[in-house]
Amino acid sequence: MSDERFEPKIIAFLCNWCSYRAADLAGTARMKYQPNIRSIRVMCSGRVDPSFVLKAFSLGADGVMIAGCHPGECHYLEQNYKAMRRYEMLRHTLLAMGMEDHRLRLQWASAAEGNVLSAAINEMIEQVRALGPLNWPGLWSENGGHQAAIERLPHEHAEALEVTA
Amino acid sequence: MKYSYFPGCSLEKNAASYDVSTRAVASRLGMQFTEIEDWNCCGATEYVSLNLTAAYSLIARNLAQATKNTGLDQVVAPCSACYLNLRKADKVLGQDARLADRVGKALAAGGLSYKPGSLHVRHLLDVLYQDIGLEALTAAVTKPLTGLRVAPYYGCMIVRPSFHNGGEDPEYPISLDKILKALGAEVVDYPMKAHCCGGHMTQISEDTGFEMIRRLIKGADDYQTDVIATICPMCQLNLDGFQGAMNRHFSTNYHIPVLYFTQLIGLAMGMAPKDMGIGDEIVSAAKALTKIGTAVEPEPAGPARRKKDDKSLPMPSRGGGVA
Amino acid sequence: MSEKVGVYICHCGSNIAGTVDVVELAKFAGELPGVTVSREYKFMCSSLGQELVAEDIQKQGLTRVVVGACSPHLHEKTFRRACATAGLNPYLMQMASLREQVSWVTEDKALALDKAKAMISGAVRRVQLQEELEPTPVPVNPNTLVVGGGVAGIQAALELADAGYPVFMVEREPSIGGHMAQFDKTFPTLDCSACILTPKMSDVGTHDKITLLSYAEVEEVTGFVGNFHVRIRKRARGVDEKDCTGCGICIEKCPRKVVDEVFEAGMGYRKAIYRPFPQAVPKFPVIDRANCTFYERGTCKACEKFCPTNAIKFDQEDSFLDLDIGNIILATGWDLFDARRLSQFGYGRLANVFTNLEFERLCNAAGPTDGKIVLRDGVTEPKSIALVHCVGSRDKTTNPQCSAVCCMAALKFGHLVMEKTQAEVTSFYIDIRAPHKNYEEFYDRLQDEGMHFVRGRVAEVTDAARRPEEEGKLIVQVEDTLVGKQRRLPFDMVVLMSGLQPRADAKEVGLRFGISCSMDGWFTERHPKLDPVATMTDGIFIAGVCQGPKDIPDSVAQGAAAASRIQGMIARGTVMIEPVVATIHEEHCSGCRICNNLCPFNAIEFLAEKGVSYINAALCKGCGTCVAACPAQAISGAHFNNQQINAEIEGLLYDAVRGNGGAPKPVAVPA
Amino acid sequence: MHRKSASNPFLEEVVATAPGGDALRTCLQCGTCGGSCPSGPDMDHTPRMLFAMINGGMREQVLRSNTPWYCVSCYYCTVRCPKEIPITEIMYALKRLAVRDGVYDDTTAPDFSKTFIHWVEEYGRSFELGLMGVHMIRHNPFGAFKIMDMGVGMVTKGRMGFAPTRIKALDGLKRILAKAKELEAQA
Repeated sequence: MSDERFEPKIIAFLCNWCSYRAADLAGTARMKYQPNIRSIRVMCSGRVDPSFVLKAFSLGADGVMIAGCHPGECHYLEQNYKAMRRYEMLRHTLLAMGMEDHRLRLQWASAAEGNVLSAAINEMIEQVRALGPLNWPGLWSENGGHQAAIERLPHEHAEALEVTA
Repeated sequence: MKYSYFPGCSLEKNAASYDVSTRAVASRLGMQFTEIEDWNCCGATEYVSLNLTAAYSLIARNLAQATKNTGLDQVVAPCSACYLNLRKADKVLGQDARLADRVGKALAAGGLSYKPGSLHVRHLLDVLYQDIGLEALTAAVTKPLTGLRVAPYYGCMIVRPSFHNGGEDPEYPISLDKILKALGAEVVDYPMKAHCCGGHMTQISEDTGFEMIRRLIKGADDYQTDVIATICPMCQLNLDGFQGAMNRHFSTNYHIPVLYFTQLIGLAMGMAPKDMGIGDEIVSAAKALTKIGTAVEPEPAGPARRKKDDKSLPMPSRGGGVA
Repeated sequence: MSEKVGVYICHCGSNIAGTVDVVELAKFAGELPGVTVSREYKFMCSSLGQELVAEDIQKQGLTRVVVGACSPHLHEKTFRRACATAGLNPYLMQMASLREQVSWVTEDKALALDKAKAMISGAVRRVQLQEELEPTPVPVNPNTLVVGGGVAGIQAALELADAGYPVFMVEREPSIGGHMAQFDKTFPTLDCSACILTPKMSDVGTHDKITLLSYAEVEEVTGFVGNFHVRIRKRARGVDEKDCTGCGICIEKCPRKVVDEVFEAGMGYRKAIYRPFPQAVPKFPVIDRANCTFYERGTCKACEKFCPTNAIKFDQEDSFLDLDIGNIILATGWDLFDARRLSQFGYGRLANVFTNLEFERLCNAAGPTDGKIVLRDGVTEPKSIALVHCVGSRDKTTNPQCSAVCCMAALKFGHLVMEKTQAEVTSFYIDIRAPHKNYEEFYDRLQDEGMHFVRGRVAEVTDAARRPEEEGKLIVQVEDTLVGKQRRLPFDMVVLMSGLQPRADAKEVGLRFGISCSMDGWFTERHPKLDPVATMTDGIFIAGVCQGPKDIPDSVAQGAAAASRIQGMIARGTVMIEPVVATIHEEHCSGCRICNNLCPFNAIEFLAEKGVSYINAALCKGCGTCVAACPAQAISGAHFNNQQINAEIEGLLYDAVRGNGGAPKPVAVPA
Repeated sequence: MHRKSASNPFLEEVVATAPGGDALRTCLQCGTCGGSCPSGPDMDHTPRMLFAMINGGMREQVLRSNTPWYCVSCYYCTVRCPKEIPITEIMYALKRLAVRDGVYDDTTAPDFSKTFIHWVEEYGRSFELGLMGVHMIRHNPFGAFKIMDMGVGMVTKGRMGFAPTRIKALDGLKRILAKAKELEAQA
């Protein structure tokens, strides 16, 4: 890898039962993926508090991935659906606040899908690398200022509520 | 239904009967073909044996030309080799970035461009089977091919490698079988249906080429076939054109006419044999076609009841797929 | 808060050290705030490695421990134990998965080191905020549920029952016995499959500690290790097991013959009321409603008329059984690869192409031909038989894995053919795999007995003759790879050695029991080498082919192993439950009740009198969804609370540039 | 993730020349290809054997083998290969290498391809009569008698043209092919 290239830092929240095990499997199977991802184990994607995501961004993360079990396969029956709803709300809020798409990603990966997870990680890293470092205040003004953003919020949330399972 | 039409070199001359019967049948079934403007040869299997970039550029030029038929993203090719080349190029250029880059530059030199994936290349058989469908075909039949024993012959390039849109079994396809059944023909369960006609082998090595033709003709003859139905001009040329030479080579005396499936569809729709280009075949189909109309006793309905002393073991259920 | 953190970087031989500069990493860790000891060691999980930790805790008074090694799923328990032995609360230890998440998946060494540093710094920040926790001991119910009555399940059930523990065995089919009951002989000893299996089957049927529930399925599983609640659906047999004596008159009198797709592998016929085979356990027949004249037309009732004990119950309905279970063994077995998928072999089209399972029934003295090897016409004895290996095995287009048993089964078939017929038998193989005790010797024996071997995967089986000698035969076309020439050999009969593949419903079943399947669909064991019968879910064990292709001895061994694991747990009497649960701090709870409906386990109730919500720790599974949802942050999730996770985020991003477009600012270290 | 073979540059050459050729590394020598090949009996090496030879770095013998030239592109090997090796594509690749380096003994097949393409490059369309005529005269003058009746039939039935059709934008096509060849040479 060239030193010139921008190396983004991405925080990944992996649920203990599916996606963290997918990461284990990717390891055991020696599936190579780019090292720009730094993971945090949580018991369930439903544990991911939106404030964690904001915290990560505020500390300089260029992207955040939330990974959990496939819908209907949650170890806690249905908690990943809650994660999905929070993700939609959060994503739309962040978009409204000027952040580019692709910086926040929700990824399903079963314990057997090491390949899926590693592929998703590589894809996201490339997307974020293309976006460059997160420059939030800059984006804030570039993307129409907070007034417009706040006006967009209600219908963005309306959209967000129509969650596709 | 509207399609871009890629006839291919063979259909200009050698397989003109395939072209006329295709156009006639298509218009009768309400399909509109717009021929690709100033199309060129697809290179068959020859160009890719010599120069990869040139081969794919040659094919890609046709795809680029096809995009000029605005609004038509479906391309139909009656020739299996043309179909596979066009389809494969579209796929490979989508996957192999380096090759796609070279081909893109080459096309640019001719003031053309093509974005992989923007066209959907399909073989005529697949279009008739899926878009028109058996119901519409059955409905269009006015002169069923009752009593005519037809061997459906698919050859290689539409079932293999498995690009076929219908997701057909690359070893044991069934769409043509079903179409011929719909025409009222007695369909031969032809074991060689997807084996190879030898392509250009007659020109490379007669022993090899003629042997491959012999296998197919013998296979059909073993099943008392009246007519072999083909979907590819190369197959037709080999099985029909070289049948005599093959007979001499092995001192056999086979005489099995080889027609394009579109010709049989046309006949079943009551079109005149000459309008279907019947008579262009080297091994005349005249005698076989006299059978059409002669009735045969219907097959017994359902499996025969098991007799007391019958020791035979049940056949495995055929499962899905196979007709 | 000033903690003394000890950091331990494992080389894992070269697994980690080969990619990550462990010395540099340990040096980095040593400089992190709060760290007093930082070491790297070849194998942290070794007893010496563990002692290293214990020693530092005692001598250096460590209050927190971070181990950078493999995935916590592998060794978290190990290092928690190490801490505990030294008197440190095990929950004050944190692992960083340097192997699975760094060294094994990263190519660039420099970047690997960066990532490792971040993960260690995350763990160091986090661990300082971790709290002492006490796992709660819960009793282990001595009842064990065994799912699947094949040889693996039977072995497990008998081991446990003989040890004096109650066992419930659930079998989907009307009888236990599994695939082994269908076989004629077993390799390499050639002893009769039924002769060695049926005694074990009847033991299961008569054992006072075993409750056999055949023609039944597990509908629902709730609870946790030691305390599962299982709901079982007993499908309606149409026969009352209390009254039925198993005399079999009903079967005799039933006028309806049906092809037996299951036990006879579609080769034979059975009645609409049937028992799969004479030695079936239990002995009670079942009515196959789909094919019974009474259910079709409302008449017949022959079975009922002739039943001496009025055991026939047409109106019987599915019944449900709720059980309290301590541990569960899944021994659900395998499906045979459907040879129709490889149509070049002509199965289903060419009458005399058989599958290995069909051939087992042909050879079996109790089979449809009384053990006579004949063609599909039922009378003609074949003069030549081809055995086609690797049908649906070692094939990326179907199943990539080697099915492990086909080579030996083919050798067995070769012997049976030569024993029972005059036929010549030829095996078409890629490699003969005979790796176990007396297997290679068996191969040698068959070569000596006169079985033919052609090295080459069969390309196609056809009836299209090219030459006169091929007319009327099945032609096997193959490259004889040892000669390097294409050959076409005519045969009367072709047997396809179809591979083993996961049960079609393995994924759903896994889901029901909370365990996962590998990418190719076999159940995933806790550790491929060292823990092949346990799963990631405590209290759920796997045995037999459902874990991966294996032969009878291996399946039996696994069944026994799973049983002994469970005996240990029952003997101990209690298991420790992770204290990872959520608790509500009443003083902060506004009683908004948002959390109430979030919990799928109904662990959260609203205390009307106090006007606050309350979490029942026994029911809480610790997912933390309510924690994230509480607007007042009144709920905290033990071991995963906000402070800990936030600290981990800070640690992971210790080297990040704040996204303010301005100059890099170091993240403030929590005092 | 595979390491390029330093000891066997020929393997790397083949893999690089054939789209999807990397799968060749996983060949298990089962012979499904050699067994499936309709012209297999007339090849001097079965495809499997050829792959073993590639694995052995036997460049000269492999490129001189008639095997790729006897491939009829029926793709049976490709769809049946248990390791999903694009065998037909590899045969094309071997032909290209042989032609590029002028290493081939069997001159009939390469010549056929060249003659075929000659018309395509000059007219934009292929030309059976010209093709078969020229090829027959070059390689099998007496063969012409064997298929006389066919030839006559083809002509009388108007199935064979006497001149190929020339496409309108011929110079455009020529520019495309010229550029393509230039790029292929650099690749």
